[in-house]
Amino acid sequence: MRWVIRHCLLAILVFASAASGAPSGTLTPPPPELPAPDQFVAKDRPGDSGKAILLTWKDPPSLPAGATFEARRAEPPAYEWTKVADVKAGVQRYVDATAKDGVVYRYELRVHHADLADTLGLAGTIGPAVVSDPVASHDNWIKPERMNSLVACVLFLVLLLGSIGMAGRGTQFFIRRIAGLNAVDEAIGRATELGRKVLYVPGILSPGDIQTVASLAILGHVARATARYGSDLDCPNRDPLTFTSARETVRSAYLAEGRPDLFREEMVNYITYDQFAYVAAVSGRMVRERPAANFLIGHFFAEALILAETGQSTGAIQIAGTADPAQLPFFVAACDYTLIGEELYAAGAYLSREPVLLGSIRGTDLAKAALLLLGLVGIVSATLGHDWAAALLKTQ
Amino acid sequence: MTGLHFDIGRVLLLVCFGIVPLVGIILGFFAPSLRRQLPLIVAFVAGIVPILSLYIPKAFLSAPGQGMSPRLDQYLIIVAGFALPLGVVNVIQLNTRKVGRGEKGWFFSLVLLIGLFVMGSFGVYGAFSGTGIGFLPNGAPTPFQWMTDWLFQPLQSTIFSLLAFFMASAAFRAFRARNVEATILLVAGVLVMAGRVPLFDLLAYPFPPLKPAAASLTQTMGHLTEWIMDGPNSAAQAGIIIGSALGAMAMAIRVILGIERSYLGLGKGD
Amino acid sequence: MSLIDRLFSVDRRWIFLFVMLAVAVPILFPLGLPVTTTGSTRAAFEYIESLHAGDIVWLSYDYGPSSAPENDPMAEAFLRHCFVKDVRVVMCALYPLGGLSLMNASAARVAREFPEKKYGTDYVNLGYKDGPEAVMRRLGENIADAFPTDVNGTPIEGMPIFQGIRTIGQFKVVFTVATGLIGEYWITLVNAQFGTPVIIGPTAVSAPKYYAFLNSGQLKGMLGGMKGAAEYEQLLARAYPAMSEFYHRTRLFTGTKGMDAQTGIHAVIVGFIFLGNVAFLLARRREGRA
Amino acid sequence: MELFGTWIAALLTLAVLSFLYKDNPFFRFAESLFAGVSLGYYVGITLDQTLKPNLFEPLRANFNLNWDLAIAGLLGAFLYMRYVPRIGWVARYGLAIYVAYYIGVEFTRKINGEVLPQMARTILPVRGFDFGGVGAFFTSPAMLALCAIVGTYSVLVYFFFSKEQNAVTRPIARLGVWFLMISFGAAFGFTVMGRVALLIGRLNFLIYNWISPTFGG
Repeated sequence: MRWVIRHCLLAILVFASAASGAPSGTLTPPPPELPAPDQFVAKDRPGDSGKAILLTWKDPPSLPAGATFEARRAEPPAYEWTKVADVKAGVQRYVDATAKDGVVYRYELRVHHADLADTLGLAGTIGPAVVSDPVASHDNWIKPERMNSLVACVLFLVLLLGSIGMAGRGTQFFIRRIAGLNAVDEAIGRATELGRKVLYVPGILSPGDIQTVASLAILGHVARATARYGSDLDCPNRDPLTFTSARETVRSAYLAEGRPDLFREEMVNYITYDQFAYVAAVSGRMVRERPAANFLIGHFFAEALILAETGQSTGAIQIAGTADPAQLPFFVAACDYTLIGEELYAAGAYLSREPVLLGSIRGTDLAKAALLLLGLVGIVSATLGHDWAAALLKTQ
Repeated sequence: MTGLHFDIGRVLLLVCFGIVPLVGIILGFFAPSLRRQLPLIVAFVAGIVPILSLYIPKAFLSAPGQGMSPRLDQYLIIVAGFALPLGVVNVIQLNTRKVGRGEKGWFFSLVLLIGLFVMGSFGVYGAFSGTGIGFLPNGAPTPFQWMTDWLFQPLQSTIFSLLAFFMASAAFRAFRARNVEATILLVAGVLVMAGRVPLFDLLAYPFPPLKPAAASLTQTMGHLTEWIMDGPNSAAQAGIIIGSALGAMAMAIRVILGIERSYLGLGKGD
Repeated sequence: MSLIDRLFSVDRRWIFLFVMLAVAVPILFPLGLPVTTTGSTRAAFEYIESLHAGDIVWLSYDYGPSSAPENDPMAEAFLRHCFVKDVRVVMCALYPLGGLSLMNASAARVAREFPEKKYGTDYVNLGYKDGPEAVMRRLGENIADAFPTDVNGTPIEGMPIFQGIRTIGQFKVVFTVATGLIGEYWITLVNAQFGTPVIIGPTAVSAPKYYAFLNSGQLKGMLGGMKGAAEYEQLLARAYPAMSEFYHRTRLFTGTKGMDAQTGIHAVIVGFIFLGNVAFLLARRREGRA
Repeated sequence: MELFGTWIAALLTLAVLSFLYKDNPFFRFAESLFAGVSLGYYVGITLDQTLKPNLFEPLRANFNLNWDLAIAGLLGAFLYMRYVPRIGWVARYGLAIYVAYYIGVEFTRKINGEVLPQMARTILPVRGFDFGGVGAFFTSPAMLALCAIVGTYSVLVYFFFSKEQNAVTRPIARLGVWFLMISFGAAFGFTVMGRVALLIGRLNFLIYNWISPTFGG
């Protein structure tokens, strides 16, 4: 409101002084002129889901210290300007995230200085306003800053699906030996000989975690082996969804081996949702029931070492696997075999030798090779002073 | 605004994850093969939503609160909340059977059931009575909170603290110079352990003249530890992260495409 | 049974006994051993030092009771640092199990030391929200969408501290005191997508994994475990005399206090590893002779 | 109440620690009680902290805006069909959507938050060796860059599965294993600290909250 009064007064004064031709000496000297912002543009913020207008400008060279920029907005045709923001000098951009999609706005930007008294003694001085073209916000189809990630994603899919396709058409792919996995049959065989059971812990997360899905695939193979050998299986769970998934996995494994008679629902059981109560119960079971083989495969946290050490003290063969770098050291220290990182994901393919899965392993390897190549080229180039590769991989 | 909000995102969600499954279930009674195929198709849609949303900021996909991806986020928190009773039912089944038949260890099953029943009742009561499960307006704990503070949390922390002992026993066994790899493990482990704490200051504690030397040795070990953590350790971690992430991405695509389906109890031929 | 065999087959309960003693004795009779500071903690400290009065930061309690002895001292040292520097703090809890009561207790403890700090102006406690990833995504658009009210149910719109603040992108830094995955989400979601710098205070176990993020510039600094907390306390005490006095006289549990016991237990473990290897090498030599 | 609570907490703490000596009825009692209480705890937490604020409250407060949350309720209810004979397959819908969506989210996080940025950080100029002493040499920018590059890439070479290792890749993969071993050893040593912290917390409780006030001293 104040600025309206001030501008009206200013206009009247200017008009009056011009009309009367009064000598300028009768007025107090005008305050130093505030400059107008340069290159002021208002446009839809690119790469967003709408409801935001991006204002950009350049600070004019003659900007006095302490000046700020005042951005205002109006919906044409009615020019009711409302203040949107005060922006410090040097920022040169502002995102108005209060816009409504599809509504046309105009923005104006002007320099504002609170300390320079103006001619009428009203606080604050305001420079000339620059008004933007009409602009409306909308949602966008692309996010320019994620193009690199999108290209990487597409390349990955091409390599992966291409390899899977080749495998589907009969190309045979190789997979190298993975130490821990060769021990699976041996461990289950030993359990059968000793007449003790096999314990399978599928991590403590839900099947929404990818390591759990990988673990369930391995559980399928372990369950088929226990069905073949006729040894007992025990799979205690922390996550209720993993619990239902695991039960179906084991059930279908026993079916696939033609031994549904050996399957009992209690093989896959639920304990509790608490990580440590779970680990206490499983440790208790290890000590009391002395399973001959322990599989600890999936996503683990602190419980990893408690389980692995307790299992070790009971003399069981232990095969562990996780992709979480934080828990790997403990499995490596306390278990007989450990699937490290990516080995966990390759395990399903290794155990089943299914062509399609082997094809996917091949595709992943190709992606890895491509990354290594890009990396090496990038390093040489960076050493020579061209730093494009790291920038290319920068994500937002 | 009155009336139901029908933006594109929600309508698509309703169709894909409400109507299609319902129709699929009805058809599934007549065509058993649909019982297997349709969930995989619906899963495919659910799986590509977040991926598309990463790259396509269109409002119907990605806008907070209304886009398909943020909305599905919201849904699945609820679905996960529905899952817990699946486990609770199993626990009650197993343990009542043990108690009922007087099997070995039935007493402990009884303890478990009492704990579950008491704590669970306080929780259900708190959630629905309006008193909540935390503190009463006068600052006193609800029974739920009291049991949390004096039963649940001490037990949790104590089980967790067992790790201190197991770290020691695992280190004693694993850190032996059996072969090159084990020796590297041993040396790196011992160097870092020595560099993390003022170990030499402790050793020099009874010998005051050695204290300055010990302090400088601690300093050096600290730097060495930092270098190991920052240099080789960090490099290897990056290798594990990149490798695992690629493996996980391939696995994710296999799940989304329905190639990997053992989590549903579906075998290869299904 | 020879000495070597006895060393090999040492009952692990002996190790447990020594571990117990190594922790209990220093708690009863503290030694006061010195602590050296590491680069990642200094980087975190200096980043906060470089902030100005009135800047705003985000403090997220992303841990549960089980890691509280490690994480509490970090969150509190950070909070004290912000308060002595007149930096404004917005707190939230994203850890589901008991994260909220930990935050309330911790915030109350530190606020009691700074009676001049005004709630709603200098700091605010937003309480707990479920689903960390969804929350973080919303923080990038509008904080009020994720946290419409503070922990007491007061709407956050209109609070002085949120004047002109709309998204997480406007914060100078996010300090996540974390166990488990939530800390990583701050890096891969909030830092990667909205650009807010992140400092992390992980438990010692997850600290190694974050070095990779530290090197790639996705993290501004890190307080690794209780040692990190003790280092931060020491840096704080060195820079601010009032803090130095506080850390000397407080009866609260601090990172600094824990370090004596830590040293003892490290000595026990290194000692046992040494014995194990001596036995191993002697046994091998014996086999070689035989 | 507080004194009573302290006693219970202290006795349970001792019961759990007794497991270190050997399995015994006290531990088993604590373990069973813990399993039951913790499950009850999550029943309360899930109702009060998950379903109430995410489902019941939004539906009640603003049905017009949140009507679609009923779909989530439906998917959740499907899960229970597992217990109904003959239509157990209905549960697949809930599970399949849940799993596939989160797996999709993981995919985005892996590519955008892990693969690309972690790769980017290995692309470093190998410049600036410092030969002024051992410490200076190993901490010079060029050495750190080399270490990051060699470590990361050799570990990645170890993770090649679809080719038998040959004369070139075998030594590189072996180097990768060495880097892994350094990392595991270092991370193990680094972690001891955090675990001890928890034990310190427990002993602090026993000594200062229980023994000292109860028995004096």
